[in-house]
Amino acid sequence: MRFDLPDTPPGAEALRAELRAFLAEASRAWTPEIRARSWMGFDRDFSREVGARGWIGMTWPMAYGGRERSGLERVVVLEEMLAAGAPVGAHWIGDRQSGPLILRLGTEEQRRRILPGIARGELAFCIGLSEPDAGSDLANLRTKAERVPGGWKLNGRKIWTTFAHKSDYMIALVRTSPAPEGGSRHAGLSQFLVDLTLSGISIRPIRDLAGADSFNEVTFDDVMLKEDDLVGQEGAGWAQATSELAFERSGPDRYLSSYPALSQGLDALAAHPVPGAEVTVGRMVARLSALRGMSLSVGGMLERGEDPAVEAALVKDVGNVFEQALPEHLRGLLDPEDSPAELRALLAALTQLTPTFSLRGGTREILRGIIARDMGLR
Amino acid sequence: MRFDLPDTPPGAEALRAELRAFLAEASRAWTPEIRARSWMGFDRDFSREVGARGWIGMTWPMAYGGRERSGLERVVVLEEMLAAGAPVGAHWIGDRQSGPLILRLGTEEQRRRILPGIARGELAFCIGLSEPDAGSDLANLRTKAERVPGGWKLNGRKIWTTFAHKSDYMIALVRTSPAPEGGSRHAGLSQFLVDLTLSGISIRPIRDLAGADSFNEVTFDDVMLKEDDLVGQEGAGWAQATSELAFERSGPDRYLSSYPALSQGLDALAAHPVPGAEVTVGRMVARLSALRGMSLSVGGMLERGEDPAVEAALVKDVGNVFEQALPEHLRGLLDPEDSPAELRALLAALTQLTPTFSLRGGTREILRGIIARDMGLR
Amino acid sequence: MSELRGILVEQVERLVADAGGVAPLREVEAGTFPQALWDGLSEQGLALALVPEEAGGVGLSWGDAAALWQVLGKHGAPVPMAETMLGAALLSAAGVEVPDGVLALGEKGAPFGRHAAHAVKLDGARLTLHPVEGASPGANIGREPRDDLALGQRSAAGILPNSHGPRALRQGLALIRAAQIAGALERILALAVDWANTRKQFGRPIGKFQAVQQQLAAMAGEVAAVQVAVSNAARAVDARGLAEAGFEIGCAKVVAGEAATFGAATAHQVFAAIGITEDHELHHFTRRLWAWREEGGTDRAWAGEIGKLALARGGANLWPDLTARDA
Amino acid sequence: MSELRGILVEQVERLVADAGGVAPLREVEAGTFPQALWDGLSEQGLALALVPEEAGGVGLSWGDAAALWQVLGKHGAPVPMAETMLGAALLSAAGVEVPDGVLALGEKGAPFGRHAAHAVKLDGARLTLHPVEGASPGANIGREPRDDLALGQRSAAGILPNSHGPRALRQGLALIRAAQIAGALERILALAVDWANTRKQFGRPIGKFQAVQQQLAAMAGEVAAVQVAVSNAARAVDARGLAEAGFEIGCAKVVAGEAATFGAATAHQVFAAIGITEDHELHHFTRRLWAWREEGGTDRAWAGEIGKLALARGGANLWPDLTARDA
Repeated sequence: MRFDLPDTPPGAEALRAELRAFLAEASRAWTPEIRARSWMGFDRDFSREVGARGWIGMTWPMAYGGRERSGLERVVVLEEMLAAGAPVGAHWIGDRQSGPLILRLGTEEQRRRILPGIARGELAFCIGLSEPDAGSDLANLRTKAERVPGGWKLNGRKIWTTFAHKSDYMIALVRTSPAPEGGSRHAGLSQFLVDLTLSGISIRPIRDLAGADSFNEVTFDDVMLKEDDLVGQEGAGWAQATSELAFERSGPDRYLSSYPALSQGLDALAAHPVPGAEVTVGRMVARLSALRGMSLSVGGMLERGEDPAVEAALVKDVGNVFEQALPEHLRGLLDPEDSPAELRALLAALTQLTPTFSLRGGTREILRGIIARDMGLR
Repeated sequence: MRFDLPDTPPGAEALRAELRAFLAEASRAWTPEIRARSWMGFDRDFSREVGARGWIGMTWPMAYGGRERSGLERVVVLEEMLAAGAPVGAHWIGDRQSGPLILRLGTEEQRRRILPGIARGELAFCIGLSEPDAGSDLANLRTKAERVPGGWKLNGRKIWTTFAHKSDYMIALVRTSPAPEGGSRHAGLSQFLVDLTLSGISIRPIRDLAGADSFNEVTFDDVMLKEDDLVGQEGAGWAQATSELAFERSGPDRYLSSYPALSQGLDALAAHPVPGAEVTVGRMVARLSALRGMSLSVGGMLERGEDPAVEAALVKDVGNVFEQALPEHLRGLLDPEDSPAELRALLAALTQLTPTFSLRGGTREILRGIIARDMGLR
Repeated sequence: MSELRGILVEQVERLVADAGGVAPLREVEAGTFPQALWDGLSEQGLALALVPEEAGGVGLSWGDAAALWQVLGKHGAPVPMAETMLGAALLSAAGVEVPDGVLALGEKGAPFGRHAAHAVKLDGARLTLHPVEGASPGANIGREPRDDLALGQRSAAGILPNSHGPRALRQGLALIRAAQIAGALERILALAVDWANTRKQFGRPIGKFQAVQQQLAAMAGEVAAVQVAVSNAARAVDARGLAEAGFEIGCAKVVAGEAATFGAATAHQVFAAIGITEDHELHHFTRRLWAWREEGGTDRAWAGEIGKLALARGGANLWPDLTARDA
Repeated sequence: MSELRGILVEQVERLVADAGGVAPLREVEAGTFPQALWDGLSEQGLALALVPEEAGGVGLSWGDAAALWQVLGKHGAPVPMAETMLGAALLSAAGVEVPDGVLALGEKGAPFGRHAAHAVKLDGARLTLHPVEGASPGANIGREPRDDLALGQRSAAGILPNSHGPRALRQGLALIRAAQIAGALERILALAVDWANTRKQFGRPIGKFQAVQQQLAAMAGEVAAVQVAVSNAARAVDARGLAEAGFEIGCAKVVAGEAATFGAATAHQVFAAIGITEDHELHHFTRRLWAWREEGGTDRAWAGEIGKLALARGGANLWPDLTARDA
């Protein structure tokens, strides 16, 4: 386990200024509920605007619609978006996971077909991982793709797929051959690029407790995939999917989800001073600073091509605890009648969202198991 | 799981008044370190004084030196002792565990030999449970007693035995026959009353990190026990030992260990007001009140002859969390330079003691496992 | 628990359970008042349960009432019966005749105010009854109606006896919410245990995993603490009247608020994705827990009151004060 | 980590480790100064490590120094080398010649004051050097010497440049303690993992139990957070000087204090009984953690400062202020 703070990339300051000007304008229309959902909010118009400014897929080669900027510059964009509570969900997955996967392991055709659209903020992605009997235990996946003449036939069911009903593509992890007896349960899985408009796909939105419909159940009934829809290597899906986890788990989306409440909480506390509040506020700010350092450190390691899998798990674990505790800390300082309506609405929305923070992207228990194993506990 | 608050026993008020007068006098000599150790403090003179007032073994029959008072009156005594931080360690185990065991399962001879001495505060007991390879896993005990003509021959080693070096007797749980193949690992254990002056016993005090020598390692080398030193039934030692656990785990010693710091903390905060401290103080007081209610409820159930094993585990678990958090809450309110010297000393002593709270009498993990099993998780 | 209380609890539990699980909870969210449930409970005389027999009520103790409120909480019963019980108890104590039907407590954010014909207001010791003339609908995070009311001229008034005190409404509501929290926590603990024994991952029920066991056991401790704190508070009201039970009620609301936070988080962690869905019953209880911890005074507010008192009394009085309140 | 820093850390680690594990820790508790260890570290020029090369020192960065302090903390090194490094850095910055030997920081509760010939005091920007004429011995909970000193007339004086600020001593000490905490936490985490893999109960290493794994993993997160916060603080000092690094140092001390509390509790829970014994090495680190979290400003005190600033600046400035401090 090692964290080294990277240097700030040149041009970061100008980039931040640009982003802040953009976000100051865009944020006027955002309700507290939108800010609370942030990267769980889906707004294609907003994503297109972000794409038009070159802030999606910005590290990718120009040839694929990228801007060839550094990973640390990308982090600047992510940070600013989340600190503002921007509804980035329509491009978040494509930028964070699916785009990089295709860039790294996709065919040239796939790259040219997909990446520019993501970068323009026009193609939205979802990730098909969980199934009814495979949540934390992903090796238990049963959705399968069978080889047929000209391609693959896909059957099965994915669940909890965020934004499937609004997305253009899914990257699905499915079984292409049975796990070998006595071998790794993770063998025989492959990743596919699934066009969600194909026939045989039905998508049932699942409303969540906060009344939003970000979850879905996606059923595949003899869906015909082309040969070229396989991403990377057949049977190597597990390794491919997990190799991206450091990106998925270390970003500012793992510690900033509740940030807008902190910012507004400070103003509420200025308007309604609470004796002693400064100690709690200081603890939150100190954690925020440390988490940002951890996340940036992993960003630096990723930029250098290292594989900080465990460091990323640590960012997510400590970050999720922080994100979940933040609204509660504010509740512990300010009674509802002393809070402005907007903060109250933000906290109400966050309260219903926070349970997901330590579930999405790997539960707390799974993450800590990974960390423990890395420390040599087994 | 059920908690019913018992009614206050008649005479409780007068009893409290008596105790408070006694403790006000006695407590003058107590340093902060003594108060912090409380029932981990051994003071034979003090115990004799408590015994002389009829406050040890007070529920037992007169014939054995008891006072035939109710279990809830006994709780009044325990509470007052601990709230004052009294050094009750020399009679605590005899009153709480060993005396009741002998009363319930001992022979008439054992009762007459032992109980009056405990009640006078003259006989101190320790409990020989843990061994080097049997901590949480008590079924792994290896110390054994073999039948020999006229009694038993004891060999083996006990460790972490609190106050063995200062006690008169140990109640030792040892193996008298091997665990049956495929049967319960807890079968074949028996309890013995071991006179610690017998030859073949060597006691090595183990200093703890706070510099006190309450722990011991006790080695038995061909120690000859008499037939009559067996307590209860041969082979039933495990059931006998665990049947007392509700008494051991539900008493005020499971939530009041840090109480003296709360009391002194209030005065320190009066002398050095900290804005907003009242909220933290109120949370502690509310917890204290709820825990007292839980503990009293179990006391009432025990008095009625019920077996609140799980309720007792819950008292200990919630109580230990409270006892451990209390000094930290105070630290979170008062910096050392704002605290009077006595509170500083008390907190320093408690800080080094608190780790034991969730270890002694069953670790947190073991307790929660018991609770989980009772809820039907398996 | 007394035998009478046991029977009552059982009767009410049957009524509420027969109302159809979470179905009425969904209905009330859609704007329909579960009239049948309300009528069923009313027929048991519940609305007048805390009114003394000599005043035409049932004459239950607050201990009995708290046990009933716990049952209502356990089922998330979407009717303002607990509030109406409190309103009726206060009206009767102030010598005001209790009208039929739902009573709204207060004027702003009144629970189920839109369904009430009358509202009760307390100003000092002066209790007034008003016709409800209009309701601007609102909801708490539990999606329960919390309405701002337009009240007419008082239709009746009376003076609360000293035993109730000027904060009788707030304290009564705090006790109600604490009791409901106790019930809802009991429910989600049972749901989570059941789920843990059912849901399999890695080839075995997740309840076999020590991490799940440890969390649910810790939650059980919190549930127990709330139950005891609520019993203690209700007993204090029975022994000394509402006015003198502020400490115990406050303690109950503090512990209930803390436990609600911890319990809701733990249950969601155990249920994982399915627990987040609208279709699952869990959120009917966790959302109410989040709402109820705020109503009748937050745990923060009550802790502040209790703490202030303790600080003013000083360290030497803390323990004697606590034990002197024993019933 | 730069290559130079790596080499330095390795050298110092070897020196400290060669000093014999916990043996010197016990010696210093018995009143013996571990002269050999001190001399060994001094011979590396460590005392002057933060003094610029042009002033006759080694000219290390604060980042390098913090890495060394972490190593000292990892071994609980019972010598006031970190304090002496800080004292020398300040003296040199104020243009005062640095005397040989241990430097005491301040007058009350001075670390290892009894072993110092000179003490450094700061009043505003005015730094003074004094001979130590007497020491009334004391100790912190880590059993490290913390002595009240009788100081003679100042033997030298100078003015600290603005880049250091009037709180240079407190801030420097806070950074030292935070770095030592990072090191000590790293150590007890490693010890606990090792023990968990060794100690068997119920027929298998306790490290196989999920409850143990989850706790140690959570602790690893805290250890990581402290390490990053310390690096960030040291980097801020290098970039902007002590005076302008108060925020980062405060953040480091806050996170270090919280992590020390959590980490010590977790390690003791994993070690159970054996960890409580005087003979075991664990307490040499946990006691120091408990002591160090109080020294150089508690986490409470620093959080209050940081919080006050954040509140004064307002919500809209929080994020921009944070990012504007990037080095």
